[in-house]
Amino acid sequence: MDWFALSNEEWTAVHLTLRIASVAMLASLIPGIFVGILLARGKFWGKSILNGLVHLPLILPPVVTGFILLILFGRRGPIGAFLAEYLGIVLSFRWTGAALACGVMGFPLMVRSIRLSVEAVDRRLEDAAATLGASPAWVFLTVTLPLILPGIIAGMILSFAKAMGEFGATITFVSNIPGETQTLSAAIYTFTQVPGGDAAAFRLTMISVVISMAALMASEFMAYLVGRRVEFE
Amino acid sequence: MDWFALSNEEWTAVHLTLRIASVAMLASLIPGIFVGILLARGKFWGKSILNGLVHLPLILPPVVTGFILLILFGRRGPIGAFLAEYLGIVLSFRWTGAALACGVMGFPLMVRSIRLSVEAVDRRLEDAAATLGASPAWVFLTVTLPLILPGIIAGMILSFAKAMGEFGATITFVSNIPGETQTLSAAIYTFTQVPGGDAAAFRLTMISVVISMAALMASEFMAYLVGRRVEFE
Amino acid sequence: AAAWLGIAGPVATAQAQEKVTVFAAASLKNALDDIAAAWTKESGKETAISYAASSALAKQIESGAPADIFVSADLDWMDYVAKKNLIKADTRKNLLGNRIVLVAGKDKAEPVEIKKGFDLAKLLGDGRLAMGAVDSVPAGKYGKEALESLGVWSSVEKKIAGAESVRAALLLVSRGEAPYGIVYQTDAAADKEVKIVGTFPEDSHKPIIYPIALLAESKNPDAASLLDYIKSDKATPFFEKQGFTVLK
Amino acid sequence: MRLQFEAKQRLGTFDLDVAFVSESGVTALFGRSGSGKTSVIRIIAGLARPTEGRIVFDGDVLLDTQRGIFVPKHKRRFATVFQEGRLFPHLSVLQNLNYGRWFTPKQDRADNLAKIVDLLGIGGLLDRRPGKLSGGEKQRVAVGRALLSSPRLLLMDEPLAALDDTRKAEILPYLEALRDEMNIPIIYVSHSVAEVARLADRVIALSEGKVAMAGAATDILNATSVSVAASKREAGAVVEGRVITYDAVHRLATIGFNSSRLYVSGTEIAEGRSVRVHILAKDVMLSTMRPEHLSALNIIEGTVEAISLDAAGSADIRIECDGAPILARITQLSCERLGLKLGLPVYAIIKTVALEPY
Amino acid sequence: MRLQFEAKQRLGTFDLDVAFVSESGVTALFGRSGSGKTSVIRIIAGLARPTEGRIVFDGDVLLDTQRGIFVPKHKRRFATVFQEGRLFPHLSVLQNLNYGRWFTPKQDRADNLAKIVDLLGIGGLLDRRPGKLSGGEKQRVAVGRALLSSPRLLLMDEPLAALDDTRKAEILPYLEALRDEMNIPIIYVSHSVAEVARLADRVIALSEGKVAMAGAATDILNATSVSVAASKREAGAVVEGRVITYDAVHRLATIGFNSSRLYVSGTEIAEGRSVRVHILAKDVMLSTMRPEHLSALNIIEGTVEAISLDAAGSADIRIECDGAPILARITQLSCERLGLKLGLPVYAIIKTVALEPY
Ligand SMILES: Nc1ncnc2c1ncn2[C@@H]1O[C@H](COP(=O)(O)OP(=O)(O)OP(=O)(O)O)[C@@H](O)[C@H]1O
Ligand SMILES: Nc1ncnc2c1ncn2[C@@H]1O[C@H](COP(=O)(O)OP(=O)(O)OP(=O)(O)O)[C@@H](O)[C@H]1O
Ligand SMILES: [Mg+2]
Ligand SMILES: [Mg+2]
Repeated sequence: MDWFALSNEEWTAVHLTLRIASVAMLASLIPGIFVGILLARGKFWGKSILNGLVHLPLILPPVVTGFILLILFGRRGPIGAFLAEYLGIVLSFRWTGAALACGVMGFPLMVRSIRLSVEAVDRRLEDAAATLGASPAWVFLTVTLPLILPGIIAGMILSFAKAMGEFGATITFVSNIPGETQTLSAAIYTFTQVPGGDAAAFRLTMISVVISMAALMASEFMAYLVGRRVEFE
Repeated sequence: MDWFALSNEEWTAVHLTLRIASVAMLASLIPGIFVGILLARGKFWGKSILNGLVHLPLILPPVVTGFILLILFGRRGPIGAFLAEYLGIVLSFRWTGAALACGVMGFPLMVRSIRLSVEAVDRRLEDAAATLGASPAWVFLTVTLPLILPGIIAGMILSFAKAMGEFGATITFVSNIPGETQTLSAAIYTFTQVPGGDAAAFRLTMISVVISMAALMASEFMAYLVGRRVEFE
Repeated sequence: AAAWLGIAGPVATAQAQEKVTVFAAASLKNALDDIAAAWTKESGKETAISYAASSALAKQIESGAPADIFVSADLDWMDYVAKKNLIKADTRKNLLGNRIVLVAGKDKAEPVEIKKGFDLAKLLGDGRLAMGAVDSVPAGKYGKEALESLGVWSSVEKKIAGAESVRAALLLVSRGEAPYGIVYQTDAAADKEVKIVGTFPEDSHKPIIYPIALLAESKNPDAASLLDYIKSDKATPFFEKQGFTVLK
Repeated sequence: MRLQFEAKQRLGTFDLDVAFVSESGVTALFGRSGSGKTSVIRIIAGLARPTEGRIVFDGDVLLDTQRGIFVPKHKRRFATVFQEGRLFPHLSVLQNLNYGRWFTPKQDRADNLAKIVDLLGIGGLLDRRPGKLSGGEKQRVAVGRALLSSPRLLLMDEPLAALDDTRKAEILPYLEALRDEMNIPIIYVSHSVAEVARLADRVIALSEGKVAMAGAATDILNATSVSVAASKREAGAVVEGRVITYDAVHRLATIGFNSSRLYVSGTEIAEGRSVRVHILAKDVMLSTMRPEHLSALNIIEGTVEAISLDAAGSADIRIECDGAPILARITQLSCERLGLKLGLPVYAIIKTVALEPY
Repeated sequence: MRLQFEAKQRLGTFDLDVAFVSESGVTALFGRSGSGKTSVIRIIAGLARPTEGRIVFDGDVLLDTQRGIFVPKHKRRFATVFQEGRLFPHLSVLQNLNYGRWFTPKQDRADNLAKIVDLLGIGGLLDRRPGKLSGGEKQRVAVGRALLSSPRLLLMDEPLAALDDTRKAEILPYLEALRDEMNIPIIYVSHSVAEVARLADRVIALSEGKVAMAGAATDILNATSVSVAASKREAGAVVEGRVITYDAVHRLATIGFNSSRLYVSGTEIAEGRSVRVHILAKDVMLSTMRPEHLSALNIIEGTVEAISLDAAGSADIRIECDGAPILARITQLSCERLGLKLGLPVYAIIKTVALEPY
């Protein structure tokens, strides 16, 4: 069936989407783990502010999030200008900016999953590790991290899935430039905006679904492997 | 400051948003728990299909989800027609439809949280309850449910927050009718679409953020109460 | 696998410098894609067209988007960027015109005479009138203005279903959710599930205009050539094929 | 009451193949760590499903893999005290204790909360959550929770392991009373021969997933080779008799078995009651002459019936005393010095206080 | 080695206020369930921070609330065997065992994995995950994990509670060797007097969060009132002596303390080694005449030094034998019959095999 034979442009969009979703997921992993643990364990002033901040992309309409990103990370935005000037990182209208937008949108989902897992960790095991000489960093790497792996995997897949579906913030932040910032979602959106675009939109939707399902199944399999290893004592 | 004094229309939108978000959250609670447990514990054919289906609203651009809802639950849609004819439930252009859209969009988030919590439950406690004579239903109510409460609360707050920010699927499914389906998000979106609407959009955004923060803090407090009770043995 | 993940080897950045970047309202996609293809064929130069809501595009331009040409779906957003001196004022042109029409599901497509005080409320019965959101979507704004000038707005105000875009409004009609809708002629013509039952008089609303302009920050030498091409007669058939009126 | 058990199961490299019948009273499951005791308990409780097996309790078929019968765990009403506590972390101690009562039909509900709370010494903990209890306190609550659920059968997996002897000594009589008065059968896993000897009517010794020995407690504990299960230190003879008199002044009970008399001190025992006395081999001395001026009250005449020497320098002498066997463990040096040989008449000397009636 | 401990802490309604000093060797923490043993262990390990306190280990100040010093748990290198196992569920048994080694400086790493695995009988389990172990197996792995981490101090909270006697008897000598050869001090919580008597150099008896008694093991176990901590069944005297000869044929060791001799059977003991023997009061018989033709080898002359009667009908007689005290528990009836009174010369008869050198 050449119904599924992708055009060059579509290939580019698929490619780009995969790249953006993966980068968004991977880049938010470390901060996600950090913030998840901070929220689960930390007791500090401003914790509820941090918590609110993390949830913001969920609460705000994506377009607003996109505008905020544009204002902050745009070429003329305070952070954007700083990054461009001192680090040479330009986010606006680049795929990296799309990844940032997707990462930000998926961040609350990632953090929640990790936080739930951290809260479920039996801290007595961490104590046991410490009495055997493991420093906090090692305890984290050898005990906490393996035990929260299911939550991390869940958070990653949520973040990835969200990145696949996200377009509101992305299109607002970095526009919809084919080959640079046009993800599958944005392409689908564009097709829904013109007469006769439905068939193409449906086709792209199917492609997006197939990719996401594959990712989902991979994640389930990973979680299964992890789960088989971490059984209750 | 009368900057924060809400106009009548805005009051209506706030009201409506609260109603829609709460109903969406509460209505998806039972199915969310059910599906969460099914995915965590069940071993059945088609599990990955169910899993994929649940994640679909995350993967698809919201507009597409809105279209699908319209096609299924619209006046002429198979489910919509059935509901209207036999149960007298009309969703299109009603706030109930908006709640459905928000519920669907938040469903994957709710299910993931609950599922993670279910997976972390020590099944030996359930066994212990059963040997004391508790039937599976009672085991669920008296042991499993209290133990997964943190996940349920997390899922509820994610679903609520998502409902606060959702408008893509909602506006596509039930349009943007002030007083009936126009949520805060939709109103904010509208303002961002007109030159000079930024101030108004910002004002509504702040209102939305304040409401969500209140909900967030309430949920944190609930989780704290629950957590204080469920400590590790 | 690392290659496509890696920061190295971005798909388009290298060529993007040379590509002419157009920011255009989403509803122009069909026509502009065709025109761009034709121009590429003729000149051998590449284009990249970003379709989104005019509002988003305008704000992106404001924040320094690397675009060369802006085509807005209404005058308001073009004025917005113009006021900020972001366009080359002399290149601005009202490119296209459009009409708004009343559509109905094809099963009850009785022609309606649209004149002052026509009884739209009665036609709707307890159904709703689907149109772009009247405050934000351009087609909605024009529709509201037309209904006001025809003196029927107050009778249907409560029955409006404001959609997120013209396409969504059209979908509501074609799915039978709403009996009637107000959409652009261009969109209505392409949907076989709906019929145009009347066209709004041109004087009932401000003219519907898609303005185009070269952006002030555009450095791409080919941009002017593309702009000229779009303005030229060569582009006309593509626009007309989609139902636009090309303004001279 | 009659529990018929038969099951085969494979766990990793471990093969379980156990069959036994247990009549009313206490059945002790005995065996070294890893011998399959917990696995058996789990199968009886319905927590594990063996590949092949059959469990019949009082005529009810609870499991029959051939006929595909499997009564689910909550319908068996076999309360279990688990090796690891398993208290509900979200419930207070009182709620944990009452948990089983919610699911007991009203008429079956025993009204003994106060008594059990008192017995287990957990009165001060009722409002606390399990997370704030000490190890032994948790175990006591777990025992209480099982006792209060009015079970048809009690499965106890090392219930007293983490408790001090004083507390144990308080709880054990209650378990005995449960066995005798309430007629609740108990399957009891323990490593302590003393506990087992005191409570058990039947002993089943497991070894590597198989039944190594099974029988009445007296028989099994008398077998010289209990070392399969117990250490040699606890080898001995169990004698059954009846209380003839009880001297309240000296708190001494006289127990008659066949025509001999045994003096047992300490606890007040009703006259006429039948008791079991566990005489550890290492507590028995032998003399070839009737000893005089000795503090030991129990001097029993008998003849040497068997002598077995071991590599560690000690000799196990089996003495036939008026129909009852008594086992004495002495050094081989003493054995030589006394010139013990089969058929020789000897006096077994047992310190009164060394005896504890079980 | 010297551990100086002093801490006050309030847990709910429970007040802990404990201070002791422990020199090298094994210090036993003794006390009923809920008396605060685990709380003390937690404070030493650095898992809990008392409101007031000071811990000094070999001159290192680990905790001083007044000066705000608190050395974090992982820097103390005090390996702990917890009451509830706490194996890492995501690691295999082997990885659990090796866990502590990863964090031990190379030069400190003991190379005794094979030996410990063998001793604990967990060779067959190395690839398994803790979820698939029996209760006793988990506990053994936990012991192994602590032993292998080359700690500066071992904290053991009822490490052998879930183990059968045979296994216990195999592990105890190893702990003794650890104490004697490796010079690793041990703080040992146990409910079993036998275990404590065997291992401990010092005993600290806790009662309701306070130190009820503290001192050398011999002194504490000789105190007639050990019933605070131990049951009366285990009261007795601990005697220290030196092995004079070992008779390999009869496997009998002769132990001299002061001018008396004790015969102890069983284990091979090197001549000249100093040993401690725990003589349980209930294993001692008295006679007013030197007995003859008796299997008991140990007949020690002495004089009655104290007589204490209890309500349960038994009498504890303290006998001065050549400088060492021996405790005998006999019935009050025997006491009357023999006419025991202070100063009367008597013979204490102790069965050889009843003695176990500790
Ligand atoms: N978090 C807590 N809150 C309130 N009370 C506590 C808490 N933790 C322990 N306790 C109480 O402190 C006392 C001492 O506890 P600890 O665990 O030290 O006892 P233990 O001597 O180890 O007893 P066991 O032999 O039963 O393990 C107990 O009575 C216990 O109920
Ligand atoms: N899931 C499992 N997979 C593989 N082997 C298992 C599993 N569960 C138990 N075993 C093994 O089965 C044997 C019996 O285990 P079980 O728990 O019945 O022993 P136990 O007699 O209760 O021992 P303990 O006194 O140590 O509690 C053990 O050797 C154990 O390692
Ligand atoms: Mg077990
Ligand atoms: Mg404890």
